[in-house]
Amino acid sequence: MSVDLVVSATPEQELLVETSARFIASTLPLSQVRALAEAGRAPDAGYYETAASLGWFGMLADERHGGGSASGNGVLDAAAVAAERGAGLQPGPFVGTNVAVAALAGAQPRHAELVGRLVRGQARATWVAGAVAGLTPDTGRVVASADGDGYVLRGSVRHVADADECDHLLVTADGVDGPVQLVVDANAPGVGRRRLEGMDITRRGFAVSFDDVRVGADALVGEPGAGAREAVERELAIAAVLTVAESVGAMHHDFTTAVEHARTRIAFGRPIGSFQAVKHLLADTSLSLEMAKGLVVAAAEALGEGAANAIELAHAAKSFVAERGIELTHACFQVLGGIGYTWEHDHHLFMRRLGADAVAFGSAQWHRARLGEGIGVG
Amino acid sequence: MSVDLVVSATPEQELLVETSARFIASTLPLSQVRALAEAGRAPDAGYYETAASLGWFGMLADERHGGGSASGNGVLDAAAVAAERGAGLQPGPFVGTNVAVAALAGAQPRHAELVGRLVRGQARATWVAGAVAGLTPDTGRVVASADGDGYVLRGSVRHVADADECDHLLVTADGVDGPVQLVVDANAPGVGRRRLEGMDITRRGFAVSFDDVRVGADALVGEPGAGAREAVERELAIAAVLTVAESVGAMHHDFTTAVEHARTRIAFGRPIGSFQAVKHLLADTSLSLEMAKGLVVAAAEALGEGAANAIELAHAAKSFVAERGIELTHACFQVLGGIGYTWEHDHHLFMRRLGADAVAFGSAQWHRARLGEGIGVG
Amino acid sequence: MRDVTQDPARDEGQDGRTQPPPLAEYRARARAWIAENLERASGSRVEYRVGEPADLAAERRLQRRLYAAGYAGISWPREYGGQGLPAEYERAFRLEARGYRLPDFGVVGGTTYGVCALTMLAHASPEFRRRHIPRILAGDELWVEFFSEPAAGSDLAGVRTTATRDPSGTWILNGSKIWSSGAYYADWGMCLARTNWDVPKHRGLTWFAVPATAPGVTIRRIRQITGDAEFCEEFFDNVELSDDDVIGEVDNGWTVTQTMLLFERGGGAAHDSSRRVAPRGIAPDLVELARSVGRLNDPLARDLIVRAHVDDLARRALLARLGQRMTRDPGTAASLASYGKLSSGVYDPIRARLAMEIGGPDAVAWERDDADPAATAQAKAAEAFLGSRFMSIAGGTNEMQRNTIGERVLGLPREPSFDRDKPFREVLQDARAWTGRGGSSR
Amino acid sequence: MRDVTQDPARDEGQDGRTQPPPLAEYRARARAWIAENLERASGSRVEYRVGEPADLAAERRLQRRLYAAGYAGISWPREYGGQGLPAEYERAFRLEARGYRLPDFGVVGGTTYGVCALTMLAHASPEFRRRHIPRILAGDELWVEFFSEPAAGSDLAGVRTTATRDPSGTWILNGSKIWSSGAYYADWGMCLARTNWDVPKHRGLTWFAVPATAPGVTIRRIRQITGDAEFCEEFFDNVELSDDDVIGEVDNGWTVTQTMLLFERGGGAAHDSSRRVAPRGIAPDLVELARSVGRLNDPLARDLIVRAHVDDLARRALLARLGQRMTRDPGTAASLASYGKLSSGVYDPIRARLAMEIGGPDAVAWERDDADPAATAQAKAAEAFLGSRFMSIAGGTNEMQRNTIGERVLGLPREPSFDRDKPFREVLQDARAWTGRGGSSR
Repeated sequence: MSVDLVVSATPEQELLVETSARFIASTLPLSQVRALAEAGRAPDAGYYETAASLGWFGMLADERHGGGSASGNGVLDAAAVAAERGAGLQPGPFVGTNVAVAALAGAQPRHAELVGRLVRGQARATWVAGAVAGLTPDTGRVVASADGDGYVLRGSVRHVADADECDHLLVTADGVDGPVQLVVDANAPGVGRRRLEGMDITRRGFAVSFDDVRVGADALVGEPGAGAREAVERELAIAAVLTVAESVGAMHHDFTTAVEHARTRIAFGRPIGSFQAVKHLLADTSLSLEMAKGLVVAAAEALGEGAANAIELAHAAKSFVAERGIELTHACFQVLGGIGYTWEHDHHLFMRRLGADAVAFGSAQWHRARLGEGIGVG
Repeated sequence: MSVDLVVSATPEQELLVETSARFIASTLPLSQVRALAEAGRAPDAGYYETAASLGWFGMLADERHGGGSASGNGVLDAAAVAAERGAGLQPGPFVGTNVAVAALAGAQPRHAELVGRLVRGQARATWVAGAVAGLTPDTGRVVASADGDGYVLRGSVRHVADADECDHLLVTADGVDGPVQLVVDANAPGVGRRRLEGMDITRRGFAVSFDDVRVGADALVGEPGAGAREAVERELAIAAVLTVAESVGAMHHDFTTAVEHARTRIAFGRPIGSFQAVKHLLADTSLSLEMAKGLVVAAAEALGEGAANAIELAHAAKSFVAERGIELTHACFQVLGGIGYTWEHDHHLFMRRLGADAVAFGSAQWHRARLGEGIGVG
Repeated sequence: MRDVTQDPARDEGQDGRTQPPPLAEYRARARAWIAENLERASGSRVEYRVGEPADLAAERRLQRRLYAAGYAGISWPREYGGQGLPAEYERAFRLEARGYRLPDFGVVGGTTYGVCALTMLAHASPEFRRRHIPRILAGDELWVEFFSEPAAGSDLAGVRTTATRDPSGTWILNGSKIWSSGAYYADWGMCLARTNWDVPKHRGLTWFAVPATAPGVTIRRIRQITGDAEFCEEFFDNVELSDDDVIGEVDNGWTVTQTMLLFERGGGAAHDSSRRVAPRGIAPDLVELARSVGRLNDPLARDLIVRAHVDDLARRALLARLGQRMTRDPGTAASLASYGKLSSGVYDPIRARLAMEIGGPDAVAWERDDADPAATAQAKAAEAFLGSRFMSIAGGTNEMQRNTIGERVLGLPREPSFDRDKPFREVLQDARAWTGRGGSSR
Repeated sequence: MRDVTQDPARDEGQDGRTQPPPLAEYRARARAWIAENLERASGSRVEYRVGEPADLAAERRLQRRLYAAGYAGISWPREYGGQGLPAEYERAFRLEARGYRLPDFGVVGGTTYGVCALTMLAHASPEFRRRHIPRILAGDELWVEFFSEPAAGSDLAGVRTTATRDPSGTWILNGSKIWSSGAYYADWGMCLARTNWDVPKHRGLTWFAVPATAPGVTIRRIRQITGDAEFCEEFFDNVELSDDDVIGEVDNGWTVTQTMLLFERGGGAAHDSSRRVAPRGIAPDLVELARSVGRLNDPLARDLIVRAHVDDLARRALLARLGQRMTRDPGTAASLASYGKLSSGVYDPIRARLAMEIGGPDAVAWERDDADPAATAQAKAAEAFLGSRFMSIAGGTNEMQRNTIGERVLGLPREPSFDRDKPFREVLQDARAWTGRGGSSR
């Protein structure tokens, strides 16, 4: 319950969160995350299998696929887990795999086997979201042309996290009649995964390219066109909400560190937290954090329930948390002072992560622009 | 020297500023400004004649017109006076008359007589800036059609301050070959001046309309087309810079009031200014105010010298001061607490003025957009 | 005055003693009485005009009718004119009365029935209660608080208004109060005065009942920045009071104050525990404003509108979260309420400034035409701008909320205090001679 | 070692006594010497690598050549190896040497010649100066400050590193220091230590000269958030020093510190009194960034770019204004300098965040290709973001600048102090037991 994202959690949710937090603390604590980051390495397979056993990859699939939610609202469950992950800066394609599971589990039965493996942690996937119809941020584009009864993919997309750890890619491409979604073997000929340099060293970013990659008709996820539009919109909302859930976890940890520092650090014969300059900065930051948590929960609840305002709340949450996250990490920096400027202190890992999260799956401005498309309509 | 806008003032500038400040304090102090505002009235003719004798309306005209600057840089002189005016929330068309004087003095010799009367305070003028060629904010539009060897004017412009006090209007209109500037008798048939409701009660706003107003060729100011473009750009810069000079004066006064309150008001056994929450808010506000003053001076100097970056600095100053002015008045409000919420206290007069100044002659966003037109060019 | 034979709150039991009727029975009787005696509500709120007692008369008559029928003070003690019934009877009556016109005393109604009377029931002497509570229930006494002072804003206990007891036992009240809502049409004020200057700040305070019409009392309306004048200030010039007017114990007024503040803050928005963030469209007022100035399709204006809307959603989500936290841990509710208050104090001004940016020049000056929707949207934006710091200041400034959050929620070390352990008289002297030196931390 | 027969700073006068040559004559000699002895500057700054003394050797040789020729310490006393000439001779030499390669000791050069040596000249004993100043001028001793401590950041005088004098007269130094720039290649450190814990904070402090290679001294480079490692931390474990190593008086180190801080802050940007705000185009780095991500025509991105540019202009205008205010009233210069510092501390982070918004996802991850200008623009934005709070913290936090502006410029009442009038030992004890109660204001 360290991040306390879901205040009115069900007992099942509490158990999920507690076991997840314990797993993180014992398996991949911050010191280990830092070691992996500095070595540029990913967690090992065992990490994912244990995580899967806790339910991390099954919350957005039904029981038929070996999944199931703890509370009846799988998105909220996933957000609660994501928050704990964020507090521990956990690496790996948690968001990507969950988006893929949600998309595949709701699609053709032929994907059931793959969903099962993803849910069990035996495979990992991520989402390669090409820009389609203004539904996704423009970080590249994949075109799917008809090829026999299958497709051939051409193009590339930047900013795909952890792509080298994934066995499968859920690719959103531009087809003749609108968006097409296809599941692609990450090791298929023509698939390129080029590591990018990045600010967030706890996540590894890639540009994923498709150089005449051929896939059969059985790679299709859902139906192209209008059906895919709606699916893509929902996938983006899930990705955005799980990302901000990770963000508020990271915010929570960074903030807690700063508060503890303010409580104990002494200057001018006083603990620095007794100065209003520090106290009020932290109080304002705490307000932002509480608002951010509240909005993430509202968006996750709505999305899990299929509420009419779910997409709106997802956009709102992503844009709000992106900006408040960066402000928070600046505020914590100011409270920490010089030690926050050292590589040795963990603060910069959170600063890097929150900077990167702010633009993952759409920046604050992009999400506001999407939300603003509803202005003056109807 | 109350606002201390021009730190390295010449002795002549110091004298101008001192006599102006003394004139304001003795003739139209805040209590009188308030009384006029509540009655909806304008200052009397004597106010303008004395002001003129101090040089208020002659700084942008040369000696041939009875004008002349104190320091050699008339715009800087005018800005210094404007700052004192702003500190005392002086009403009346100071900015408008100076813009008109600058425009007319640089134009055809036939306007010399009118310039002389404006400089001597025997007449007053203001600028009715119709939207032309993106050079002016779009608050209405006047079209000038050829009519014999003269023009006929049609259209209307909102947000013309103090129009009812003016004998003459400098009208910027859209002509066949680009902008046309004409000087129009404010009492001519077809000229309408409709009072608007407004937030700033110390300035009276009008919509000025032209209903088939005919003027002769001798009404022309400068040359239509390219010449007028440049003239309009300079007029807008003068209007913007004198407005922000008035704004920093108002900011200075509001700020000084808040600092004095923080020094003397006692709560919890301490003067409230000893609390960091108050002290640091005022320190940040002071930084903004110093930056604002610096930028206003830089813009006024450049404009008076005809420097290459004068227009750029005018846009910068207007957009910076607009936003900092509103922030400042909010900060002062917070320091003043409840008394700032009363009609009786002068604070709200400054809040109203700074809110209105922020958008007069172009909002912060508008000026940034104009400045941004240079991006990626050349 | 009250017709006891038809007391709706008591039936005669088999043992001859009266007892409350069953809730359903009570509710049925209330429904019947309401249908027969009350008018359907028309929706418009009464506005009380200064010096227009006629505005109040109808409301007082209505209150008296409720009282006479036994529907005033339903959960208050019978001894003081109430009905002594459990809270659910009160709620039942409210539910039945929905849609009917009940007495509307404006802001003073809330203060009288929601704060002052409840505080008296908790702290005043039985004689005091017998004298005032029935008259309150009958609509004969409307009460306000004479609490804040010009020289004591955030520092609530820094009261300087003074009451001195002369040898004859008469209390002489001098000083002034401010920010009393609606005092211009109230009958009485509960006034906090310093009765001992030689003890620490919180100790030498006493609450008094002061008639609004007593000799030496002057009440003036304060015109606000927005032009409204809901608040008042009061001046006390040798006002004579008696021991009977003391509420609670002499010099123990801070205990009474704490009760009062609890009632006052009890109904705050932060207690809204609705879990759902309801969709209401994107900031309709700002969309209307943007439309009125022709900026509906300007990407910069749209960005600002959505920014405000997102903040609105986050504020509502905050209230839902706070409600859940308060429910889980009621002991923290008072501290957590500071988040709700601070969010208004911080985001109201931001929103008002976003509106001004969206509206541009047309939001600072507009046509004098009340029927013009554009002018209305623009005037509203300007008024919101002027009034936007109300919640940053009133009822505890942003700074006070930040202190509460910092110290009571986050557990940060306290601000040093300079007014707790010495006579208030010295506190003021020392503050005037402030140098900041020589503090000690314990 | 120095050839006095060709001393450029002294001619033999008619009375047989030496005297400085006329300025023009001096300048001509310097020009000739420079042309013959110095190389044209190539522009690249030397980077000092840890454990690579070879990097320094060439610079030391160059410094020695200047010293031997009488062009080191031109305005410093002859007694300590300088030339004892007026400041304009020094300026004349600098002007003539423009475009030539002078010794570059990196950040340590500034500390050695601009701070430490000047402080020694002001406060150290004649013996100390004779021992060290000539070696400094000859390039044999590079000095840094061992001043900040891990537990004393903003609280400069809250030093806990301790020097104790044992009966034999040896000082034993224990503790640690941090944020010393370039200490990893310095020869000596000026170290502030507490020599008396039983007097108030500012009184029991003493400065010592500590050889970087003394037994018990450990110097470690600190890796910064941006990956650079210019700063160091030092650990002192029973380091033995003698009375000869004391700079200034024992227990009177704060007086020395004040001199030192003056030198340290003297060269600040705020002293730039150029009146004109020069046009340099609109935020070229941000325009380049926007171009690299294809947002050059996006109105939202353009608004952000111009916002940053306007702030840049306002910052430059502030420095011009401050310069004028300092010139008018030099006594306020030290306080006014806080505005310049605060403007960096406040606006650097704002600018860095604007850049991140402009750059979007491409500013947090980019191609691994140093030759790609897009990748360079993006990487720079990310690095600026990470480093953007440097000026908010280093050399006096934003909070310290706000205190200075509030108290010394605006005349606001002081913060209460809890560490001035009691032994430092008690200050730390009391702070740990902080409750905030019982402060007094005078």
